[in-house]
Amino acid sequence: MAAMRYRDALNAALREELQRDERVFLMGEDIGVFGGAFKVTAGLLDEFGEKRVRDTPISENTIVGMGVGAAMAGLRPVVELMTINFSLLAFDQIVNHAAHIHYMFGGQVTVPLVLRMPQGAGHQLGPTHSHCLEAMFMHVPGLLVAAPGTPADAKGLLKTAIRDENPVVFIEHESLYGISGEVPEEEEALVGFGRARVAREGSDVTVVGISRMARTAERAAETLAAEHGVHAEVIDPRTLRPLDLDTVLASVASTNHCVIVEEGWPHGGVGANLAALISEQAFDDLDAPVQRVSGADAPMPYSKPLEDAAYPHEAQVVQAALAVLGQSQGPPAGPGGGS
Amino acid sequence: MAAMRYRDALNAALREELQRDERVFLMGEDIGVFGGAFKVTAGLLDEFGEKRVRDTPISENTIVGMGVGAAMAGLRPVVELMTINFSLLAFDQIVNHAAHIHYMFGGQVTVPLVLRMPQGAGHQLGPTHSHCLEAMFMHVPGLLVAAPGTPADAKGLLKTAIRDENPVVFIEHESLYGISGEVPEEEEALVGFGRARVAREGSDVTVVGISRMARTAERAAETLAAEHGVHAEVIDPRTLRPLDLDTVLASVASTNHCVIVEEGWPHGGVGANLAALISEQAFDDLDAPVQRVSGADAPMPYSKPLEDAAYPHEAQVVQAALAVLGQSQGPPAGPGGGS
Amino acid sequence: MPTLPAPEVAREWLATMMLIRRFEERAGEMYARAKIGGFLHLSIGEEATIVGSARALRESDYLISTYRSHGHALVRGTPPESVMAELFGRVDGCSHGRGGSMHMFDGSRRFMGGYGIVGGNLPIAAGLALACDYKGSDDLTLCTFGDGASNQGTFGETLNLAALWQLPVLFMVINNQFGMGTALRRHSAVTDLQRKGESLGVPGMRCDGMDVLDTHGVVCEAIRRVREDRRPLLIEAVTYRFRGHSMADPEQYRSREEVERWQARDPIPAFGNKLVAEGALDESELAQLDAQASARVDEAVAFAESSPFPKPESLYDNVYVLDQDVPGWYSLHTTDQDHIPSRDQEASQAGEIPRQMSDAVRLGEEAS
Amino acid sequence: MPTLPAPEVAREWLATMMLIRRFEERAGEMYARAKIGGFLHLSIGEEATIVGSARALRESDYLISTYRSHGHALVRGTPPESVMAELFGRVDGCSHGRGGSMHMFDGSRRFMGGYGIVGGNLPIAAGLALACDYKGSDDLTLCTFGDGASNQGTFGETLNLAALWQLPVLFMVINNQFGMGTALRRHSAVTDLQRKGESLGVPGMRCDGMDVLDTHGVVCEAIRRVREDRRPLLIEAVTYRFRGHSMADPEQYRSREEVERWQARDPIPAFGNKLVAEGALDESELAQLDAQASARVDEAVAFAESSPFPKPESLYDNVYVLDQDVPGWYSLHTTDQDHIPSRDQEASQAGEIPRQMSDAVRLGEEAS
Ligand SMILES: Cc1ncc(C[n+]2csc(CCOP(=O)(O)OP(=O)(O)O)c2C)c(N)n1
Ligand SMILES: Cc1ncc(C[n+]2csc(CCOP(=O)(O)OP(=O)(O)O)c2C)c(N)n1
Ligand SMILES: [Mg+2]
Ligand SMILES: [Mg+2]
Repeated sequence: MAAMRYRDALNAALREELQRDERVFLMGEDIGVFGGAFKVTAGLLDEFGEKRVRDTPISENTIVGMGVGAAMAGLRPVVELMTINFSLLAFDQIVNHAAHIHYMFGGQVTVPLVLRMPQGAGHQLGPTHSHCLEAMFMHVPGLLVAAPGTPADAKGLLKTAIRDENPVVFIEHESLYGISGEVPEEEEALVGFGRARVAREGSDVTVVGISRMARTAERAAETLAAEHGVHAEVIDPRTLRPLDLDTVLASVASTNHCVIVEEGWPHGGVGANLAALISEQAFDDLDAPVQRVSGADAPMPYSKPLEDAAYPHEAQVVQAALAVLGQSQGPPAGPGGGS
Repeated sequence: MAAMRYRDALNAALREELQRDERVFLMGEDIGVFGGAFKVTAGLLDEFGEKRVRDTPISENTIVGMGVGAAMAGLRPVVELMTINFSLLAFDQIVNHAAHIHYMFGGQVTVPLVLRMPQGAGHQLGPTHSHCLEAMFMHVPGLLVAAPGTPADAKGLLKTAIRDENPVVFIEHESLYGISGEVPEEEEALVGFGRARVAREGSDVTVVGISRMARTAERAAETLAAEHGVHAEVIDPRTLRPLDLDTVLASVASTNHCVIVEEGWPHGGVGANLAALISEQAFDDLDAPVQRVSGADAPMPYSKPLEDAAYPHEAQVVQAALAVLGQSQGPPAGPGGGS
Repeated sequence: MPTLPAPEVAREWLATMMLIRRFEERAGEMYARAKIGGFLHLSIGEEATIVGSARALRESDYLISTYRSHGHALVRGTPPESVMAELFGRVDGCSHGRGGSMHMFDGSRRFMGGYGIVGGNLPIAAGLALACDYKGSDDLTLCTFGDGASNQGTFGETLNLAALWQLPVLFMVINNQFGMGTALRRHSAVTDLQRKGESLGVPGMRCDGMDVLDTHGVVCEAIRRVREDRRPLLIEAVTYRFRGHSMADPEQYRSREEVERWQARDPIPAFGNKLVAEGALDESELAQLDAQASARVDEAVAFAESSPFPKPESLYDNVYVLDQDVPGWYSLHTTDQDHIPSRDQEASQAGEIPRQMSDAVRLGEEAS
Repeated sequence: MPTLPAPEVAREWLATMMLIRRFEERAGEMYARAKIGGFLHLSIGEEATIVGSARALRESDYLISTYRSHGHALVRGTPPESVMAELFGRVDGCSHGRGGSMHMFDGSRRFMGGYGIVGGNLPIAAGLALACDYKGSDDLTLCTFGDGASNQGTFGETLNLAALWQLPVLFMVINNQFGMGTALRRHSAVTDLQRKGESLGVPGMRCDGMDVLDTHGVVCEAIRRVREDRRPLLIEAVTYRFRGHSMADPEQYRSREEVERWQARDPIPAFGNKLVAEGALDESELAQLDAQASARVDEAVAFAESSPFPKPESLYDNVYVLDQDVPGWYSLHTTDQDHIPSRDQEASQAGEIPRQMSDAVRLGEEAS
């Protein structure tokens, strides 16, 4: 194991897969000469040259579509969309094409395409630049969706994504790029899809955290243990398709309480989907309704205090866990309010 | 009241609003000379001329964006996207622009834009032409989402949509265009947003049906009553934003059982969202988990027997209602299987 | 004036145009008899654009088209049986009944598909061309699309990128005068479509899409240039669709006279008569070729009729390439407990449906 | 060679360019001091394109721009206080703190906004132009965007539509040589950008974007044509961005020498010196104007500092235009029970959060 930043773990995954497989290449806006808007691809142009690391014009729908075509012809394109916000321009190629081609042509051709894109709020980028859209991608059959929450998962899942035969929407998080964590050093330390990570064990309440919120959930669990004597089990599904619901259900069967933490919008979000599944599957296990903590149901405002109020922090998760356990202690402390 | 087809009810709504308000105009592909792919706009070009009824090139993102701009300048554009499938090309203008502009400019400008688009399967149009995407639109704060299930609602909600100051995604259904129903004759018979329609009263089980599935639910309720002595209350939310959850909760409080029927994909669908809300709000009212009946979690296949198996029919709804009541009678009859 | 090819080549072109014509006429009839569902977009009148262009390709070149692509499958050699079976929604269809008329595919013949989204195939074509280049082959991609598609964002984006990256792709706009019911001059500010790529860096050429010989000649020249220079070109093929846009089209946007004017230039008799006039074929052979085409279509219909429908339990096949090693579920099933026989006995329990959704839908228990 | 305008006009242009320059320099400092968050895209070096073009407009014409638009707000008369307060995220900001640097707006001055999505403003501009036409006014819309944006699908789509419908919109591509770190010739196949609309039906012109006089002259001529003929034109303004793309940009994609070469043509001293040379201004006035600009920016900073942050409970304001008559909820609240004081006492019950979500978030109970 070596300590590595999330950004560097992704960079290492790309480098290793570029080295391993001639068919792998990267395309995206400013990934080459500029080194990537978030520097994930830094150094790769120098190492692999312009054939393998391609700067594109600003043409999101077409870049994705070219990835689809190249994948159909046997290559393994890794397309970077500078941020998830711009994927909205490419929804036609992602949904009508990448996701459906294998099916609509009766299985004759595969689309082994990886679409990397970071999401998330926290940097005051305002309404057009702060989306979390995992719920939209998760909704579409034909796509796989990964959302790593740690450097190790970032590396291990990205390598798996590149080797998978299906189109994978690979959702990174802008606020995670700088965080460090232990990453296995062996090249073949892949992280398989459809296996949740139990980030922390606990018996009182199950806290499911998506993308960056897995980390927020972990911190909240520390506070819950230290300050409230509550032992939260923290689960990061890691992939939303395929989804490892079993791990969540097993946890809920023992804790009987569940909180889901997501950064995206709540109406039709990942949290609603998981809450529905858990309520259905673990109806008799639940002592209280599943609690959701989500981003605000609003565009993301620029102003710092508003932005802070618009996505979940540890305090809200702590509060939600206490609330679901019937131990709530009045309004929470966090900026912009409670759980 | 007069019997009217859904298509004609929409046409009447457009005509009346075009007459009432000079600022209202229509734009879309083949809505004029061709009369509309589904003939909803038939006759309007002749009546109102090329200024008010505008045929556009095939440029979905730009048509929507022009609607946004025109709305910002004080007009009231009604943009038709030929089908919901093509809205995927316009997601950037819909989400990053139409939905967010009022908020991101601090409320200084409004975007009174209506985006009409039909959705749905049932006509063997295959993977790229059969989507139900209400879950994606519902997810986005800033948008209102209407999905009328009857001719009266089609007319009354469309008139409300055109008069609303917010951007409205107005989802019609291709399979409903030809159905008839009673429609009030008075011009000002609007149907307000955020009011569910109780299509049928009943005390045993609440069946919520979305878009076309409200009708399917109604038919299932007839069968349930006639053949099984089960009295289902059928609710059509009519608008998914704003959402009239109260009517659903009140019903569940008395029936203690709930089935949700939607045509779209299940993972992160409207059904999951409603199931989550109901499980949260009516935790103690539910005698069994909320049952979801949804479209298949797959692209829509072309072949008739596959397509039939891929979206819900009455039989599945009946089966689901019986199952949730603990009265299931073995595998259902419908093609492609079960409840 | 391009010269005629060798007689057997010319005969094959004519036969293929006839096959496409008879195939589509029959498809129209089958549609009227509800053997075929969905949309059915026919290329009747446009056969010369299909045969003239595709016959300029090598087998290893890629061809990619739109929702109007029965002829593109046929010209590449996909058996009519398999195309007709697709229209009938049968398992032996070239997309195994999943795609239908708008989504034909035959990867084995490098026909990379018909696409239902107007303009959707352009970026994919550029991706295929990129792959040709990447692999160091000298293959290229021929991408056909309509006049209406030239207004989509993908047109500008893809042409710029293809020009910038010098990709071996030949864009061919089939100018049949209309995008659905909207005439060219009502949808495109520039109606001289061969020029529409110029300011995006893609030079243009034009061919007479009613003349297979001219089409072939111009496309050959374009292909030579694309293959040698490995840069994109845009060809405008001027043609006309004799039938409605899809099957239900009252055609109020054009006059009967206009249609008849173009029909007088029907590319099939035009080429047939030329071959007779030049002595490459005699009248009786003409009739014979046509009879062969019809007979072939009869076989296709018979085959399609006898091919089975896909089984409902195959609904989830090929949503994903499944990895046996993945424990989580890929798909959520709400409507098809039949597909999960082991769960049937539990069907009477409340909570059954949701339980199936994740529990029972494991990999390997079905779908794969 | 365009002639100088009247001295007081020339002085106002110079003063406005100086104001924009000093404003943005200060904004950069404030960013370094973390008074400003998010992205901060400065137009330093491009001031002549802003002032030269906007001063060719009438007050009733619309102006619409990109995420690089502090100067566009300022040139239209939005007080620097209000622009700076927006950067500081305060309630008195011109977008009330919701938009930030990328999303400036001042509808009262017909500055219809900055937009964070590259190419996103083009269709909106066409819609504004359509509205001018629809209302029978002879107003027009000026739409600025970058060289990189000319590769977006909206460029082709919007230019075609604007040409087809003869909309009064002037497209102005600010060719500052780069889209982020990608040089023009590495992102656009055609680098002569004034020509990029030709095959879409939009003729082009070019101006020297480092020269406010030339820019103004060319834009005036273009505006005259657009207003009279009511058809779109495309102007390429050739300029250079002196600073990084946003604040964190190591600028490895260009050389120091290149930047210096362009800086030697800095539009502000260039115009100032010309005015002095022509006797329209003397040296001391030059310094005085600059001092005034700096003083004005001081005031703006002081104002922004003193303006309050928006209250957290205003988070949901203006998500919707709320209709008091609608009983269903518009928004779902999961994280902000503080905003719903009447529910606080229930906070200790399990199920509180979901209950808030729909129950408590009625219209009128908050947000409105
Ligand atoms: C993105 C998208 N928008 C609209 C449609 C509906 N539609 C199908 S074909 C067509 C006309 C296309 O015209 P053209 O490109 O000229 O091709 P043609 O049909 O004439 O072959 C339209 C509008 C579609 N399939 N996809
Ligand atoms: C759709 C979209 N893609 C990517 C980005 C990220 N981005 C912001 S500015 C920019 C470069 C734009 O270049 P140009 O249009 O030349 O304008 P300039 O920044 O030079 O003023 C990019 C890629 C974005 N904001 N929107
Ligand atoms: Mg056409
Ligand atoms: Mg630029």
